[in-house]
Amino acid sequence: MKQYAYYPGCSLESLGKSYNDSALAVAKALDVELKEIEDWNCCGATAYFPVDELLAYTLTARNLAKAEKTGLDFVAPCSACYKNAYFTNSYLQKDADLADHINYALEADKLHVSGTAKVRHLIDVFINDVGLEEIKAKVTNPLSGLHIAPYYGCQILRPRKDHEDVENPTYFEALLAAIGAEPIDYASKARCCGGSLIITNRRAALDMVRILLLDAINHNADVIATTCPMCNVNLEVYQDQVNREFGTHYSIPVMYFTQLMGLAMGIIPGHLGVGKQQLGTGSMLAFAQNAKQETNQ
Amino acid sequence: MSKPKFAMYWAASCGGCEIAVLNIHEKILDVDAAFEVVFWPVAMDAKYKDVEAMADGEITLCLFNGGMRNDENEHIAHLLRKKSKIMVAFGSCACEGCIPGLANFSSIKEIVDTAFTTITTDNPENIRPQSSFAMPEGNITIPTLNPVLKTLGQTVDVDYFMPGCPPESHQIEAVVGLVIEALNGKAELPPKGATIGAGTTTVCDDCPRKRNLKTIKEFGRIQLMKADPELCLLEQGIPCNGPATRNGCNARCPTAGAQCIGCYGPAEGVVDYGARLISAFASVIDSNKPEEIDKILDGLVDPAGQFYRFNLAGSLLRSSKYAQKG
Amino acid sequence: MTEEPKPFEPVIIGFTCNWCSYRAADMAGTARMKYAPNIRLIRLMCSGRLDPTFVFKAFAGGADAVLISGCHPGDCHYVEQNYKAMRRFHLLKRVLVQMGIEPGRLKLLWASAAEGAIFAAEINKFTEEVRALGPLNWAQPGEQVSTPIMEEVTA
Amino acid sequence: MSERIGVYICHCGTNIAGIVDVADVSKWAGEKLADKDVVVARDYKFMCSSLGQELIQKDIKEQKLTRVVVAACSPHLHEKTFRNACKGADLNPYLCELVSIREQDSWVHTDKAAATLKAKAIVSGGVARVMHHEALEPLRVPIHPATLVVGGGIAGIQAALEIADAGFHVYLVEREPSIGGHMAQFDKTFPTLDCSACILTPKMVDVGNHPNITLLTWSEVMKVDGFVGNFAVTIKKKPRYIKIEDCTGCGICWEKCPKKVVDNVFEAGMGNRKAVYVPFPQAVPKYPVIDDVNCTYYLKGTCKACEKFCPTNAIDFNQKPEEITVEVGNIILATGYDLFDARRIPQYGYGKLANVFTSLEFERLCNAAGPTGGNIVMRDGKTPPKTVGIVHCVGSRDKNYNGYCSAICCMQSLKFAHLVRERTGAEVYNFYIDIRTPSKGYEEFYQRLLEEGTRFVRGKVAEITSMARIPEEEGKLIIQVEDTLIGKQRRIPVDMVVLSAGMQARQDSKEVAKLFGISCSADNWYIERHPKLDPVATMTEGIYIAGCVQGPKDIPASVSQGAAAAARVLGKIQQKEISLEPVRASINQEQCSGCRICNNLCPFNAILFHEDTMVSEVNLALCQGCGTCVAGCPAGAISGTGFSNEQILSQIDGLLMLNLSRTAVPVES
Repeated sequence: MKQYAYYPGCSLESLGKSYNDSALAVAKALDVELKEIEDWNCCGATAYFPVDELLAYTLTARNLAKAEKTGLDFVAPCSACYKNAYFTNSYLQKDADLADHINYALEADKLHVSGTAKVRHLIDVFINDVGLEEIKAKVTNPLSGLHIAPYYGCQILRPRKDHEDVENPTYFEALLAAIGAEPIDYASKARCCGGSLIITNRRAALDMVRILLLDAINHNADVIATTCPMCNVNLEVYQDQVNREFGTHYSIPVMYFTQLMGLAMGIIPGHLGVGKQQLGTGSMLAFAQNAKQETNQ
Repeated sequence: MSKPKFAMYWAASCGGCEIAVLNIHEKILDVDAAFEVVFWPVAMDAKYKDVEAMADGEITLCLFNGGMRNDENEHIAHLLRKKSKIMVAFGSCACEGCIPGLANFSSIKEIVDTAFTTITTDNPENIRPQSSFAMPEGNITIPTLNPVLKTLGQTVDVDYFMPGCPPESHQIEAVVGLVIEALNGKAELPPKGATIGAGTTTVCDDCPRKRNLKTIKEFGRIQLMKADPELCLLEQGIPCNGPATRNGCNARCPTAGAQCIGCYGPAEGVVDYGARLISAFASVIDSNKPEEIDKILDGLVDPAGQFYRFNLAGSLLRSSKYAQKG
Repeated sequence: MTEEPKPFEPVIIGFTCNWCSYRAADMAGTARMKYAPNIRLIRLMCSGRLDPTFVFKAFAGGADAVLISGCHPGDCHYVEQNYKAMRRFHLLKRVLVQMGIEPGRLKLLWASAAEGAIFAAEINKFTEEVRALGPLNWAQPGEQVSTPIMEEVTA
Repeated sequence: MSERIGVYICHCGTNIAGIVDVADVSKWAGEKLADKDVVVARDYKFMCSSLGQELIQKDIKEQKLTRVVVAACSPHLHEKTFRNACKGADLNPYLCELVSIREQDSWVHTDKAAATLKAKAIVSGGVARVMHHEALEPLRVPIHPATLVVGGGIAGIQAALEIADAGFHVYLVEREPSIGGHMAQFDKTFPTLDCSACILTPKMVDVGNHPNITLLTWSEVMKVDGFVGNFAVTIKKKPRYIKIEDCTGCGICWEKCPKKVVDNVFEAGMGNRKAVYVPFPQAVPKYPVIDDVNCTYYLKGTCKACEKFCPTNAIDFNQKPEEITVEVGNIILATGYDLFDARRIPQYGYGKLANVFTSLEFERLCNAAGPTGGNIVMRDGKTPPKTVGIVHCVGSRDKNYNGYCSAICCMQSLKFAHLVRERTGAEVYNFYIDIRTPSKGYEEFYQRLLEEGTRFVRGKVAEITSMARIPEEEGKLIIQVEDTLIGKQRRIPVDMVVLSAGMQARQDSKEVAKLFGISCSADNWYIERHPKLDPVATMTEGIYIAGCVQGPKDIPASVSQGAAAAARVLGKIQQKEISLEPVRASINQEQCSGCRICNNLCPFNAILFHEDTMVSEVNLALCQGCGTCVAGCPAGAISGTGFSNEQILSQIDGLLMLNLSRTAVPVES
């Protein structure tokens, strides 16, 4: 059984609960143990870094330090947390001075960080550690015929991590194909959803969301799959506001990739937080059921 | 008429050279016939004072083996030099330091500590030898260690060098034979300073093994791997010193399936034996990436030991006047 | 070596290749860049000509450090010979350590014909490093032998 | 025997004398180095001046000098000068050693005492070294008058013609069925806009008919043996399946051939050809080739339409590849470039968005002989575009792809812009980082374009997408770009996009370089001997480079390099033999034990192993004198002239004669 130091992050306790549920459920089914880092704290999100960089790094570093103790890889399901942890970690390794400052602060908590833990995103763990073949094997009702728009979002890719293909990643598509769905190819898959801009410049952010929805719909997506709670919220919760703002009539379900994996692997929708969403996941459920029946026949 | 006089002495050495001399079988009788043995501590009883009493150059042939570990060695070296016409640095120890020379890796303190305090030594009061000790009968002294072991050549003027650990008996035969011939005016002695009783090329010249282009991806220790009996050992990653080692032994070791360890020393005209091997081995390493190169080199467990097992005291670096000061 | 003339002025022998590093030195000269006078250069055609004997000879002759320099990997005037120099450097360093010579006394430097400034800066850096090491210590050969290797040997 | 050495210290005005006490140095050398056979030591204002040289020559004669050491500037400046001076006085030039106390000393140090001491050390190093110099003679190697030119593009064609016209034989090898290269694919050439084919075809015909040129198309070089003056090159002639002695090039076979194949080479995928084909009408030679990968006969075993209809029975399905070996004295590599693959930049949509074209595709589109007969239309083959966006620097000046500038894209893009406006009147946007028009007539062309009303947007295109956000964008390609001149993000809808893809080294350039024993830069372009002063020679004697193989360049530059390489080769041929620096390695056959360690240390394959005698030997003509084998030989059996162990070891001693750190210990031995 593979083990990881799991850092859910704040969003997954509130808005992204269904992400957390589905992540754990799927992990379990894939024989992956996500051991939650005990007494973890907020990573500073996107907001804190511009306010006080050093403190923000320290916040994240505290979680990393706890992960290091376990000797396991640090795994985050939220792209924002992942990005923060990833860069804090790599700066720690490169910048001795920063490391000293941070460790000075962490001493108060009897912690020390050296940047040795490997920082990973959940989807990376599923694809590269578990492997697509293994996932395929676990699929009981493939989502055949379901057109899914893989939405990477930006923070999982940008700024460039040393291992990512920023311009044209394809691993998400591969994952969706593995669970029997049909990933669509559309230009906006790695474009920003507006993130927290929704708070500071609502209309600009809504327009960004609109473009994503439009592009996905133009390519006849049945559902948009996300890897980040913030993207998920922006794309889903703000759809009606987009409609009001721009007089559009979009209504496309948005789900976490873990939920879709779960459905394909025949996990009870309830355990995946499916249905907690606002939009049309009913249809998704139905689809999953149909898929089930089809495969059962 | 009196026979020409023969002497053989061992300084810091193991005694193998003496055995090698005796190992020339019935030819030893020719030696006895041709020479009057005047001084040979291993084989016969004799006193230093007897030698001191001799006239300069009275000894015709002196085979001197062993390096200069202590002041006694040096004293006898100078003495025999004075008394001998032909002074031969006999065997690896005298020529280049050999195994005793490896002590030059360590300081005197380390050497003495190792000798008198390791678990194999029962020395509860941690007694150390004193160079001189007052007894009722008077002061008694023992030789004191030199800071570094020197070769014979670094200490006195040497006429000929005869490498090998020990020199091969057939080579000894040949050399002794030659000297006898020369004494009878039937042959010419080689120029002073020459290396005798050995070839001028390297062991590879006599080695029967097949050889191809050399690229080494991994070094291994021969005891840990199964070597191809036909193929050049070095090509198989076994650090064989043959390519740099003077021939004359008929490539005994590689022929028998063991790598050459270099007891015959450098080939004719080579300045530093180890340097040749360092350069050669490194040159054929099959990698251009520093990390990988280091990984491959880790296979050479003890490089200095590998390249200087016999040659340390005589090596260019250790011959440095600074190193000699010790 | 008890009392050294103070401050200790190390002597460094530098081996350069004809095409890159020697020209880098020339360029440093033409551009009047200043560096420590402790280094004395020898021109080889290629760093691949570097025979470990030269390095031993330099140390034996009283040099406190040796610099080996050549074209950057991939830029060798003779296609790939600087890689051979690199391989020899790595092995040589190990042997020197066992011989009681600190690794800091042997330096490998890649410098292109255009890198006069880098060459000068590196020489200054190296000179200071060697000055800090002090004169080559022959008193206790073996004392600097790095323990892992010794363990291996005595194991 | 003892030598008589003269030591000469140059003041170089104040360049040296300003820091180094030259008088003291020469005095010191005269006294302290007397026991090292120095018989005369002088200092002089300018040693390199004729007076300075005469000074040395006078001493050589009167003082019977056998060795000379000059302490002055870098050997790279005046080694030849002083060697010739010695030669002038009948002293072998290689018995003179120039040591640098300027670049290596006076110019880089400020402490006069230290600099003077170092100068002494350098001088004593030179003296110790020169003792071991040997009198050397340059190596003389005969030159075979024939030349091999690899690559039948414009650079190769030019080189071949220059040499052939001078009356020497040329083998021109081209891997495609016809010569012509990229230039044959172009429509117009900038800045003059004259028709590419019109100026190229005559040259191609000349090559085809030239009595001194053996044209080997559809062929590739397999092996190169030998060395400058005497190369033996093995060439593989791929089977054409056409008996060229019978073929008239009438063209019936490709008319009759039923099998259509997309032409990815010449038409850049824009058009079709048959399975038996000539790449283009003006092809030289005129003989077609049967493409055995697509030919129905080779796929199914039936058809043979071409054979049936061929009036001269020139078809031969059983032809086999053939290997020939030619002897040449020199080789010119003009293997050209590959176009950057625009698919590598997904956000530009090439391959996904139909109306995104590469520059080469667009060339074919404009070409009167091309698939559309020169009509600039969109992929549908009929609609002319109303707006066209031309993107510069695609894959060039971009650290994600190629950092370098491809040199031709700016002018090419301007040319495209002009052609579009001329033929369709469409609106044209040029998206550029910088406009670079350095050559003759280029800037004028740029001005002309500005006046023609082409639009220029300064900024690197972020993305090309079909995703409309507003009704005006529907059905268009939208170019997302930051206009850095007005500091705004812009979305510009166009009908057609042309990507000015940059140049790249041939994908097999590394292997080819190995084949010929030359070296590649980090970008895989071939490295010239000197970037400024020797641009067409390589480090390997007798091998030259011309055209884009050396780096991106336009047609005029390629042509001049072709001509330049030819001139270099002709110079060599005229000499009939060349003299090589005698700095070489040699193996003492007596001492070599045949351990074979040196065998693969030589990148020039100069060391051969004699299986019979079990010893290795150096081929002096192949040896470049790097000395790596000398240092590598475990038996010390290899020696290197000019840089022998004795020379270097004694130089080390000399340099250490004055030892700063151990004044306590006298180091003179």
